[in-house]
Amino acid sequence: MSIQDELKSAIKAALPDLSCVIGWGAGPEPLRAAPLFIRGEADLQNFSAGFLSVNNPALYLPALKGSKVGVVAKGCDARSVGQLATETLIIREEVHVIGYPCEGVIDVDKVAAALAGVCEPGEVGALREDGDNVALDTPKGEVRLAKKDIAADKCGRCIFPNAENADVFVGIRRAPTVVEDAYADIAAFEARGTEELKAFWEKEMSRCIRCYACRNACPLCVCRDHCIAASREPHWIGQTDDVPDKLFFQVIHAVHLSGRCTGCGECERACPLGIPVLKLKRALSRRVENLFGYKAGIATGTPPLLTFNIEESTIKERDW
Amino acid sequence: METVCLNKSDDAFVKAVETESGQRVSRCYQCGNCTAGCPMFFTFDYSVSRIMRLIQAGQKERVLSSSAVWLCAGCETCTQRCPNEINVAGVMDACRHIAHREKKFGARPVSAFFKAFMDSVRFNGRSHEVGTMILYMLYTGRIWTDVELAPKILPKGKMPLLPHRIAGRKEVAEIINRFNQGLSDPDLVRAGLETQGASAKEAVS
Amino acid sequence: MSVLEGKELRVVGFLCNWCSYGGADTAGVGRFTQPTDLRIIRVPCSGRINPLFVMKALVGGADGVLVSGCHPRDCHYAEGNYYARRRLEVLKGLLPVLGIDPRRFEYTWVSASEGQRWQHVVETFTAQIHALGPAQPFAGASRPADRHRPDAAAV
Amino acid sequence: MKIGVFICHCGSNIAGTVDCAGVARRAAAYPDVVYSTDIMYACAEPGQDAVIAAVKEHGLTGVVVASCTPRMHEPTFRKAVERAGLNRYMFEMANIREHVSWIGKDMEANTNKAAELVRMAAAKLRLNRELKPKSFPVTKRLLVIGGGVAGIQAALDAAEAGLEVIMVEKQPTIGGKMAKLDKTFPTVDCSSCILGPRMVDVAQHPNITLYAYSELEEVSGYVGNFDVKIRKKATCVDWDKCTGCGLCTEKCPSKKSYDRFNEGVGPTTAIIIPFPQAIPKKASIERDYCRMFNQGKCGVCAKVCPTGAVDYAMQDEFVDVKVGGIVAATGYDLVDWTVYGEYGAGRYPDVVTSLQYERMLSASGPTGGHIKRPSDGKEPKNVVFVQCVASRDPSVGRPYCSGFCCMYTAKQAILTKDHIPDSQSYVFYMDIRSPGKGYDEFTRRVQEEYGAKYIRGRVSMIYPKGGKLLVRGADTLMGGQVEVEADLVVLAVGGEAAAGSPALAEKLRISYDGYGFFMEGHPKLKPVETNTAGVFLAGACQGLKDIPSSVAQGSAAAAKAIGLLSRNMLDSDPQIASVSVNRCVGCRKCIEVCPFKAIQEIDMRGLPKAEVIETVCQGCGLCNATCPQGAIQLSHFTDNQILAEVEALCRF
Amino acid sequence: MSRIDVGYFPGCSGLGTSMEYERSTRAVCRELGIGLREIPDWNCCGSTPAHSTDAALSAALASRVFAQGEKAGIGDMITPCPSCLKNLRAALEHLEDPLFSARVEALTERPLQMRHRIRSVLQVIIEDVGPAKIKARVRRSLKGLKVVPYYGCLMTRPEKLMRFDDPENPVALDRLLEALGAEVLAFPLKTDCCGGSFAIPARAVTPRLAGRILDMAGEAGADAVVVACPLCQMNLDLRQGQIRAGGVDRALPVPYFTQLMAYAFGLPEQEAAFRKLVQDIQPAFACMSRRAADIEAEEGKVAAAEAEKARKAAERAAKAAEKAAEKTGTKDAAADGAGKKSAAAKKPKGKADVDGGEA
Repeated sequence: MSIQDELKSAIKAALPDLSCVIGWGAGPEPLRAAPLFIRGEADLQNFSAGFLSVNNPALYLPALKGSKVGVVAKGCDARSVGQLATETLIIREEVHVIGYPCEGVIDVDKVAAALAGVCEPGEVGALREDGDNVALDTPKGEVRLAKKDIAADKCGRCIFPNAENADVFVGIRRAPTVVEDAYADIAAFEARGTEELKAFWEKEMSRCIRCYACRNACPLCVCRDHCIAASREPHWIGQTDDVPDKLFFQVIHAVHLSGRCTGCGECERACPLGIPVLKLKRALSRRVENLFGYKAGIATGTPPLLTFNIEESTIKERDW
Repeated sequence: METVCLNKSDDAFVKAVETESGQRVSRCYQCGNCTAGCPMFFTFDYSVSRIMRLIQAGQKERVLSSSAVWLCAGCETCTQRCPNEINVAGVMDACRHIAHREKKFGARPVSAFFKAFMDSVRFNGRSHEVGTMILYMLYTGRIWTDVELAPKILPKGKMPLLPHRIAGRKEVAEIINRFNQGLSDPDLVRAGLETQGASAKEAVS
Repeated sequence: MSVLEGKELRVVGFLCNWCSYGGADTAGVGRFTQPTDLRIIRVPCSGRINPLFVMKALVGGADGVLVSGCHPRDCHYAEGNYYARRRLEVLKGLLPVLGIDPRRFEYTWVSASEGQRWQHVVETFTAQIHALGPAQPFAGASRPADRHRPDAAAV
Repeated sequence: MKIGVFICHCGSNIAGTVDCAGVARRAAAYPDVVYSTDIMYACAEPGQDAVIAAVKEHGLTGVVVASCTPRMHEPTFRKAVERAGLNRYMFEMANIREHVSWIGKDMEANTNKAAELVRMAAAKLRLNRELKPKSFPVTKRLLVIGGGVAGIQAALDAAEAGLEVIMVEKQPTIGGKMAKLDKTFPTVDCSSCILGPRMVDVAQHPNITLYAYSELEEVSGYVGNFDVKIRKKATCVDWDKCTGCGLCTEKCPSKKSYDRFNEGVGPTTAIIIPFPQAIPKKASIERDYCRMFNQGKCGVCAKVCPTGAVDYAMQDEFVDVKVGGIVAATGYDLVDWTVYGEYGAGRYPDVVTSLQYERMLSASGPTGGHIKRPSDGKEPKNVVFVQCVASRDPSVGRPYCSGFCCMYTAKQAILTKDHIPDSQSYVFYMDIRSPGKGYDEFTRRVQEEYGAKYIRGRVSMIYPKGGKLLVRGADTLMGGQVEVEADLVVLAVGGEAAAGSPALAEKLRISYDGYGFFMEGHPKLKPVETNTAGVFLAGACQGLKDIPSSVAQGSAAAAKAIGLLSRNMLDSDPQIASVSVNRCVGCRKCIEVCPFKAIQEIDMRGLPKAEVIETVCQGCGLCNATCPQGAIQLSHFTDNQILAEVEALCRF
Repeated sequence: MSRIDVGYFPGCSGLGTSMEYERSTRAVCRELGIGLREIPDWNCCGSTPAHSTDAALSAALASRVFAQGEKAGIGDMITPCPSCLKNLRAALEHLEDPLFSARVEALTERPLQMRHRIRSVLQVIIEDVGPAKIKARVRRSLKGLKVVPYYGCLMTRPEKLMRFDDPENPVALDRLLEALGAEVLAFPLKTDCCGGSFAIPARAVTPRLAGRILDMAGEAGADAVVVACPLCQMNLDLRQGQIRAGGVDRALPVPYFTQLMAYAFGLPEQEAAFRKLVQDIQPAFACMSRRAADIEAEEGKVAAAEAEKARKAAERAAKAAEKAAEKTGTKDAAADGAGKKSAAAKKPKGKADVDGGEA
């Protein structure tokens, strides 16, 4: 039985006790799947999981608190579920997690780059997964691409491809891409120096259109409709199109996620302008991991910034 | 005893002792614990705590010409028990080192013995006990020193008459010669470091 | 003008009321001379200091930000400084990635009796900021971050 | 808003290095400032009157005073603006003295900085809101922790004033260190004769409830209404039945137990009544030494007890009480002097502590008041006293002077002569500290009339030689080394904060210094208050002190507590957090971090929301910094107010 | 036994007045599996006289020792002499200071590259080998020998530099001597200075300071004063005559701890080198043998009495169990109870068997 079929039967088995199961189905275009809310067996025929299962279904869980729901989870999705549960933003017992071993997900921007000169990604007729490769039907004929070349960046540093702590796990656990996330991307980024980075953000943020897609895609954003970006009491940022205001929103989002971000990368993926906003969050995650050994969504116990030790062995304070 | 004029405190000397020893002599509150535990007290002209007091008062001459700084055995009892955690033995060392540089030898036999020992090391690379004794007798004229011990120890074969000379004895001699030429003088070396730093800066600019 | 051109840089301090603000007072009572760059914002506890205040100051044009609270175990509110320590320590990881020199931000602990320590902290930190020089404001603001805007223009 | 700004000269304190009139001129241009002036002494009566007059004349709705630190005069000026008819929170201070004029000499820089601080204050003031305290009823009951002489004094004074008093004592009897003393200086009167009756008063006072052999388990709540949980440790004897007859202590076969009351001078039994005048005079079992607990069999005390009070299965019990105020009087302990290897580190039996010596001198002590050497029971002739052991000694982390050792050593030297007329005392000292009434005369008497030999110097080493102890010291006045052959050496060991002081301080939420002594509210003006309203200090727990000072402080703490609890209602500080229910998403992060458990979750139309318990909130603002959407705000220090300050500094 | 390999700095006196220390140290280390690699062409470490003259001079000499070690790839070294140890350690510490290290380099013209660590022979034996393993190697127990351990002033001081044992009441040597079987007497002057470094230039010092130590040892009833420092040994042993002129009336042997170890390990006199001592140790050993015989006789009596006691207790228990069984009528219980008791009574004997097997 394929993973696909196994997942379907796992969903089918669980459905009677659940108000719905969140998974993925066909999206607006062949390269994009969309979240699918499965309420009955009939919905199952639209279900598919695999290379296109980009969205993080955990996003919807806090709003569904109070009812029993199922969720089909990749490794990174399961981390979000774990973190939400740790923070009691969801009740873990209410969520039925059906996990499977994720082989990575598509980054459409990379496909676009790979198809440069061939066609726009929107013109692709169909996508067929074929082991480590995909075959794309384009107006100029079939194009075969290696999955690893068009997978999201996060997949290249994935240490938890298998949904951890799933209630049901389907398929065979696969080995992680890397054993440890060394945050090499952040180190390399940081190495560019403050002057260059300042200019980098000035340029990037000048493109921001304040659409808040980054925030809306974040499964761990707790504020939802009460974001301080849109508030006058308190009044943290102005409503201008200026770089400082726009940048400061990213700072707020990053700081709010420090010690909580599981690195699912939905913020960056959702950004219509391709601003690499995940970098800020990963810089803080690296710090939190180094200081407190805390991997959000995997570790249990109080998140590190909501607790303390009287003696902090890892914090080397400045000696004045 | 002379009246001590407290206005005439040699503050540069206080500073020199503090720098050389790395200790703050103002921490001493004259409890006398160092004197109380000092095994060599009975040989001193000034007790240890009094030396500390004299340093506090900047009485350079009296400190440097005292026998006490030469007779300190370095047993560290004072340092160990000082309630203010002053390395008192280190302060005594510093005073002796300054005295040595200023050629003040408050206890002749002691400085002569040190010289004899160092000469033996300079010749051989190691100290040679018989050689050291002979040099000491030569320097002090005390030719009967410990002569009664000779019949006890010589038959034991523990006092070889000839020294063990090491291959690198020239190297050792050079170290001592350079020292005697004053090449390790703190002021000289500090000045050297500073000009070095300055020229390095120049090279950069 | 707000800071003296060529003489001062913009250094913002966030101090808890009970220990560090008192320590700064003690330094004043003791006439411990300090550079004039620092402006102090008084808050009840270092735990009140949202790291975003620090960021607001740095993004808003401060050349340096200094946070000071009660020593660990001495917090007037028992635990506030423990949380502050974690949050501010984590915050340090964000600055270089954003293009802000991390040396522009420090936090420390000064008790109400440590006037001399406060003097030392202010001297050291101010010297550190002067060594870094003025921070260039993030470009692209509609309100020009005019560093020497006369007061008259503010009204 | 109409803001008035007042720049204080503080005589020349500020005006000497700040152009106050210039600052006032600049402040006039700040947003909402309608009136600005400089003033000679803002805090003096004419200054306050000028502020009030300006408020009325110009219709001011907010006031900024730039003067000294708010930690000094904020309350003064708040009262002044209140008298002018404004809410007291419509006021801000700019600290241009401690933070400006006193720390820099550059007039231009100072003036500029002062103007900036005023701008910041005015910017914050624009966002100030009127705040009104709420009043709440007071529980007229006082908790006294510690039954030493300071606690006893506080308890009796408070009880006499009509307050209900709960006293909690860790040991099975009250009396503290004073009960162990034979005599007291400088009168050489009998310690138990003066303390004993007061202990009895505690036991018999209708307003006092005593929990002996008990400890403070938990404290919550706030001034006027503390909730206290007391742990009554299991004594294994039912004190309701125990008559204190002492039969059990006679028959107990475990006769080698450590005698805590007698400082280990001679052994005692496992079931004990600490001493004949103990209050309460009840038996208790020290489990560590009891055969029933160690070997599982014995039961002698249970068999002999005429009232059947012994209960080996007894468990700790808890008592919950509500009190309005707390007096901490937990005293001190002697430093563990065995860190001194050079004094034998406890290996030589004839080197004893002053407190052990006190028990040897006491007629009710284990030697019946005869001074005997612990090693051979012989009467010593040469007794050496060593002062400043673990006092004024930074090397063992005790750099402070314990304050009472000079005096009790003099007393013990006198008593030694009284007990053994042909004895000779030697006292090694560093300085004799005797500033009390009649104290210095006392230290002269011991030398002039009792012939004690005082030697100015520390002792380097003590070691046994030929049945005696050789004491190697210095006489710095003579200028050399000295030795004394001693039969007995008494170490005047210094004091330290009682074991567990930091833990208790954390329960009470009061500060303590680096040595564990509790911090008073102000070293001069608030000597018995703490930074936590309703908690007061008495005796050595605040800093080592002798009996007269401890008693005085006990009375002072009682007076403060009586003053507080004489009121029927108290006002709460309105500078606390409050929740905007519209913004709150019920994520519980504020509840997680609040150090005071002052936030609770409530259900609002099916949605979880945070709610601040106003009387419990201490106003630290940790919740405010934690709430991601800023739904919980600390009044008077809101995000917007602090942001306004940041903007005032950074935008211009 | 796991091998320990370490650099070895013998110190100048090892070639002369303390050759017995040197010889026995090498023998004992060999037996304990401590491989000693002598620093090639080592020189005077710069101890007392050099150190007294100038700290930089002393450190320069020490620096050459370290440099010689470096040449042979040795960073970790040990020395028997506490005075050398203190000096080498002090040099390492002072060299951290840039000005000081520049002063030293002005003399050596040879900067150091490696990180060095230096410990005393005693420290390595007690910390890396330990009393238990030493006890296991004993062939000739020192049972009956009454000794006082004399550490000298420098073995544990200055505390921050030496970082070894208690500075006022060290016990390392006590534990070691106990492991050899000796009876270690309480000795309050363990770390008092003997004045050894001034024996030659200030003659009044030795009779007074060393005299105090020998007096106290004599009073305590010691057969020997056990030392770990060449300077102390020479002062207390060779100069005992000079001291005795000051009042001590009894000859006291002053062996190095390594000599006693060599003896206890059953090594030949050649390696224990007792004949090098000025004060003969043989009378002390004679004393020891007599006392050991007495002790063994006494121990035998006690053991017999205890065995008798245990036998009687077992009998009583068996009888009681029988009675109980009669009362309740369950013979199994009686058998069970008796069985337990007898098993308990047997236990010590079983242990003795094991010990015997090992021996």
